[in-house]
Amino acid sequence: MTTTMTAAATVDINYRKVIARALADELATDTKVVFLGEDVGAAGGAFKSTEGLKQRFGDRVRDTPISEQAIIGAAVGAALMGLRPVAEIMFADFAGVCFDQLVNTLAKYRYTSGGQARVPVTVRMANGAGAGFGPQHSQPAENWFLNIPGLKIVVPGTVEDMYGLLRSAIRDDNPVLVFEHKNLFALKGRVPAEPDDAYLVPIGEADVVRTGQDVTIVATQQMRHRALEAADQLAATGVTAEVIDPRTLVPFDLKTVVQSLRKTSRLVVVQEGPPDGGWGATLIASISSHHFELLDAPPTLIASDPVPVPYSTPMEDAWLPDASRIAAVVLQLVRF
Amino acid sequence: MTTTMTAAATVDINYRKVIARALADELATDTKVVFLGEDVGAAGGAFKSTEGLKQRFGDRVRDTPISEQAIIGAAVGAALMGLRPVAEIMFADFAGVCFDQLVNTLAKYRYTSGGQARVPVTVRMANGAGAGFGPQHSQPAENWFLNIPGLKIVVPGTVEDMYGLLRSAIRDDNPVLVFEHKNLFALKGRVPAEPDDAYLVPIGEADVVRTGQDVTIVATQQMRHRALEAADQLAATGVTAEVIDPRTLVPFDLKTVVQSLRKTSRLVVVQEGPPDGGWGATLIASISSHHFELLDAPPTLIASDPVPVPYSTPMEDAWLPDASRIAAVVLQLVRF
Amino acid sequence: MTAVQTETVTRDRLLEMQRRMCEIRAFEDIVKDWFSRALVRGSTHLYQGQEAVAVGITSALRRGDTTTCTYRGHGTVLAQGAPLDRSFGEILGKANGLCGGKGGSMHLADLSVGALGSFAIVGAHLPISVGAAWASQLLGTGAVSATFFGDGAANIGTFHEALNLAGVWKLPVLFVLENNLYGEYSPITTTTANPELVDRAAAYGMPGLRVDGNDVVAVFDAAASAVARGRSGQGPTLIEAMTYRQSGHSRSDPAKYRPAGELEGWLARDPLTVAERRLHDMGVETAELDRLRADAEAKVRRAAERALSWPEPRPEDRFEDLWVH
Amino acid sequence: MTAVQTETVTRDRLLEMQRRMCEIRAFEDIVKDWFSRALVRGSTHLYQGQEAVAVGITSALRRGDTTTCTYRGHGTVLAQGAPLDRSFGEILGKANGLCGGKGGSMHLADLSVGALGSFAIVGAHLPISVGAAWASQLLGTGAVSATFFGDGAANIGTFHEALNLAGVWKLPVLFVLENNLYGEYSPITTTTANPELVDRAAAYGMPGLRVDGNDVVAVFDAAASAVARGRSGQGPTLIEAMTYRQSGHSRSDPAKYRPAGELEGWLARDPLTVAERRLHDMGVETAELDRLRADAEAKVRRAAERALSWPEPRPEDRFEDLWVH
Ligand SMILES: Cc1ncc(C[n+]2csc(CCOP(=O)(O)OP(=O)(O)O)c2C)c(N)n1
Ligand SMILES: Cc1ncc(C[n+]2csc(CCOP(=O)(O)OP(=O)(O)O)c2C)c(N)n1
Ligand SMILES: [Mg+2]
Ligand SMILES: [Mg+2]
Repeated sequence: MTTTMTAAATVDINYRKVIARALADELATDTKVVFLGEDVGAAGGAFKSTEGLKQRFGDRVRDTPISEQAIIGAAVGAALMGLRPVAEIMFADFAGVCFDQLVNTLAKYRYTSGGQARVPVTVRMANGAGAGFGPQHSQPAENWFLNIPGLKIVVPGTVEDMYGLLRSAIRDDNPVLVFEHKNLFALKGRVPAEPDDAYLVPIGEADVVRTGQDVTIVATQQMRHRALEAADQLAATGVTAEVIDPRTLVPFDLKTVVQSLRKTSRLVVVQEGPPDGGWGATLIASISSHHFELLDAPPTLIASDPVPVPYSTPMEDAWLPDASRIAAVVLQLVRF
Repeated sequence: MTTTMTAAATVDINYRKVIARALADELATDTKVVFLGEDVGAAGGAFKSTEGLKQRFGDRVRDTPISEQAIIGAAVGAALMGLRPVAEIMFADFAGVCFDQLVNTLAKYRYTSGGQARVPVTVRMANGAGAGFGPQHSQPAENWFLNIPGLKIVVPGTVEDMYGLLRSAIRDDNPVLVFEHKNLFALKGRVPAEPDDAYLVPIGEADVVRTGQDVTIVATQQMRHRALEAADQLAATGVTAEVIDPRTLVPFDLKTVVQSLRKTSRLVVVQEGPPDGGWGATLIASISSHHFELLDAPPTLIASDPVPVPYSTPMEDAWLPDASRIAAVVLQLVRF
Repeated sequence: MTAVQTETVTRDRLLEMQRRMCEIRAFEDIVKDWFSRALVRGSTHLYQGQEAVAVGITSALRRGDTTTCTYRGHGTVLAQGAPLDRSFGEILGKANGLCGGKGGSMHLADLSVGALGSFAIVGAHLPISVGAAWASQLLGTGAVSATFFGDGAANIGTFHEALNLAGVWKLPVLFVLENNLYGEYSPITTTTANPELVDRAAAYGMPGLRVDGNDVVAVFDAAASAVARGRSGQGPTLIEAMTYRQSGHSRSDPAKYRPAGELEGWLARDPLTVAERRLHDMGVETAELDRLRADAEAKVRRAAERALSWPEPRPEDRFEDLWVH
Repeated sequence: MTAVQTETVTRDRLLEMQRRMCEIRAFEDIVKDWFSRALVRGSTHLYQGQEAVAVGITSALRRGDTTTCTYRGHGTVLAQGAPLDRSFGEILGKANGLCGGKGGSMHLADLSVGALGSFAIVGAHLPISVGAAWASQLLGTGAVSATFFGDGAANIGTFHEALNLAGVWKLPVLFVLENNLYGEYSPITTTTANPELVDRAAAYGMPGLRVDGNDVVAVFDAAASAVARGRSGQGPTLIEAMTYRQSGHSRSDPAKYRPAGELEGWLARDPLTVAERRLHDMGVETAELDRLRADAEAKVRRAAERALSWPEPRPEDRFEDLWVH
């Protein structure tokens, strides 16, 4: 656990509500922070994860029309004038609507201008499958941005990481995409009762969630929790799994994974989303290319199926890798 | 070479002009084929690669406003009514502007409707770097779509493949994205003097461009040609490289690559575009996971740098892998 | 804003419209109940209060014409003739649902009746209907396309691109703007620079008609004139139907943002009541109207029962329906 | 279309404007020559004929105000005060170019003078200027944002979203539509349902001003009134400047699609000539005007020479300027 837990008083809170808490703490810390999106203000957000901010911060929190391209563009423009905008895109799937603004404007502005400006924009999006929202409201869209240099990508999987990473994202001078997993909204955790910088989680640092000897399982968000479940099941058979949550996809903390592999020599990556073009394949390619000699067994990707996210429960459930599938793959690998 | 060359009369033509030829042949073959895009008609295309079509096919070729979202959406709607639309997006970078229509509508329509309809839309886009068009007009955008099930992706690297694959794309009952590499426009080749189905190139079949024993180099479009150059350089040192052009990224002809690796045991993938989230990493992960035992050396990705495409010649040239870099990597690998 | 001539609808025709409206109402009441009982996951968006728009517009269409609509699309798809049971089935995620359970509540589609689908991305479907109309123009079928969307959707880019393209190509499209005063929760004046949405038609070289969206006859009349225009090659029409969403935006919305009395005012002008008043004036007895409503409810209930009894898809069905092989 | 009051510009001020227009003209003539000699790769989009728009608008701005523009943006960025030599340098891809050679002809930017940049994706920059204006409103700086775009860009989604957002938030934005009658090659009537673009302003709750885009004074007057409106919190303005692109769309365009006589008609109303006539009327001698033009040309030529002499970036420079560390 890389988060430094100090002795400060803490409070219980869930993953959904900690979003408003992190936003509030940054809005309070830095008057340059502003926040815009659809129904984020008066209504407190489609998921009620931004409740109370409008009342507390007034004009610095703004409801927008349904105009995702204008939302991202306006955030970039405001950033160029010295603000630190946080933009909400309600569901990550809608990133498609403003993809140009994200990849061609936000990601490239600084580079194209030869470094003349900083573009400290944070884009928050509700991410992922498992809640029955159907093909256009369930995609793990973090995989759409890996090939676009210029965007940091964070994928918090716990309440503490959501709090610490969202605050770090807002403080970062680069564009950061924050993916908030819808299916973790009810997850419980603890954050400091008062804003406390000791709880910031640095962007780019993986978390070794569980230590083990036989295999390294790398997983984020929902899959992190399923990997832990799988590790429990495996423990019963005498196999110990090390579970790593990278927490940030760009920049990726390869060092922590490599360190683990020196011990385990076996890599399993569990990724929500279709296999091709995702961070899982990227990680496996990277390890295979640069650390081939560490591997005693085929590095293995467990991913969703190469089809859209189906609506109906039996199909959607099957689309998402589960703990027993992860455990089965690991058992095969340790016997390789 | 999988293209069957019959004895029919052929004509010389370049990569840019063969586009109009392929379009004309399909427009002539099937009256359901229609074509729309910005300045594609009266002006013959921004790259003059659709000259003459408007004059010959009248209303079936239409100039549109600058409205990429409407272009793709209209193509989908027309396809649902039984037409076979070809839509042009002038530069592949502009796919960002209509990304939602491509990934959320075009790719998913059939699936979401439970298979009620076919959506035979072909989307053509000018692709890639090397011609000094700067960060927003040079991206190899094929890598943006790998994680989106439902889109076939073809990346022709020769005149013959452009002709044969574009025609196959238009005949395919699925959505197909066709990436036309701007830096290959002047490339020469031969196609039949008269429309001839023997020259269709099947989607999903790789081409073994050059046979060799020591290493398998997989590369597309520009990089295919640079890989061949590297193979020439290597031949001088006694190393023989097998060069495979997959030609189609989705579905990917893994079989041909695996067959080659049984012989060479060494894999180098050369990919235009940043390394993360691309087809190169996907291929390496796939081979590492499923054919680990075939590999005698680390499978290696040679890719562009993880930065946008810079404008200025010395920087853009360096951004693109070249033959000597490919040859150097191969030499290291064969000595592994 | 062009004037609309009303009273073109016969008694039988209006009874048929009322029947459809009653079915949609009963359908949505059941869906609402199912959601509150967690029989359906994800989100749902109900159509109570807007029935006159879907029924009025689709009543002016003929076979071969098409529609597209939004996540709030149950009413439109049913109005066009999709079967009640398979529509319920889709919302329940059943194998026998309209889309085999792949789409769900936000994605009802029945191409056999011309319902090209419900789209969950705001504005994404407007260009689809433009494309269908382009095909009609090219193939000379005379078919028109109607596309339904909300006041909030009028601010997204695709709205602009779709209306301009239809306007410049003179395509037979009915742009049906269902102005129910709110986006999800935001009142239109907080998101729209000029809330006179119907006036936007001029920018796209097409007529704009604003109608009482709770009066199925007024909606029908506007649709009929727009359809005639479209079929005769004169191009698209923007119809702004003023109406009201009686439920909240989605399951979780208590709709507290409504000013006091607003809902009540609109309930007094419920589309079913408005139509009943008209039918009354045409001499239809209260008893007949009550029977019509009761019959519709019973029919819908039976369809719901059937759908509930159907099996779920098998997990392996998820691999079907992506590719044409 | 609101009436515009002219003749507010003094002789000195107009001389200064003319000087800038002459510089831009000379700059573009050199760029055109460089392109024809393959000294520059990729594509370029020249501004000859539209100088009065950039100069008229930016002359009404003050320090702290900002602009965004398109790939056809050399004129705007220069008008705002970017150095000639470093602008040339960027187009040549030199290390000392405005953007270190990373952006090129389509991406001139000089934040030190408020030129937030040239954007190569049609329409993408309109929301950027809206955001800059939002910052001005929040921070109370009084700064206004001007965003330049073409007639073709008026049909893309971001245009609609940006104008609506600026309208509903009452932001200090000047939307400067440079109507040069063509997209790349398509005449406006083939792509635009209602070519009276200035009328679109109403849909976004803002005034629309159509001005003679070849008369720098007319442009300035419109800009001045829009700036005053913006600074005083009354919101955005759409200015449609009617003008003409004297070169083809880009290097490779012979512009054959132009009707006979069209170019000649516009050349007779060249913005430099129009301004000269006005200056004449104010009593400025022909000799002084000739000298002004010659001085501008000489200055620009010297800047070009400097830029040509500068070194190219090193290949390894490509790794710089992406991340803030
Ligand atoms: C592109 C996009 N942005 C946001 C949403 C989330 N969303 C769903 S419905 C809705 C409000 C739509 O309002 P309106 O168009 O008036 O339709 P109504 O729901 O009132 O029928 C929003 C913002 C979405 N589905 N798609
Ligand atoms: C989204 C997008 N689509 C298409 C293009 C290609 N393109 C560049 S300029 C242009 C024409 C623009 O016309 P207009 O807005 O009138 O500006 P002008 O070039 O006349 O100044 C087009 C289609 C682009 N750069 N971006
Ligand atoms: Mg609404
Ligand atoms: Mg123009």
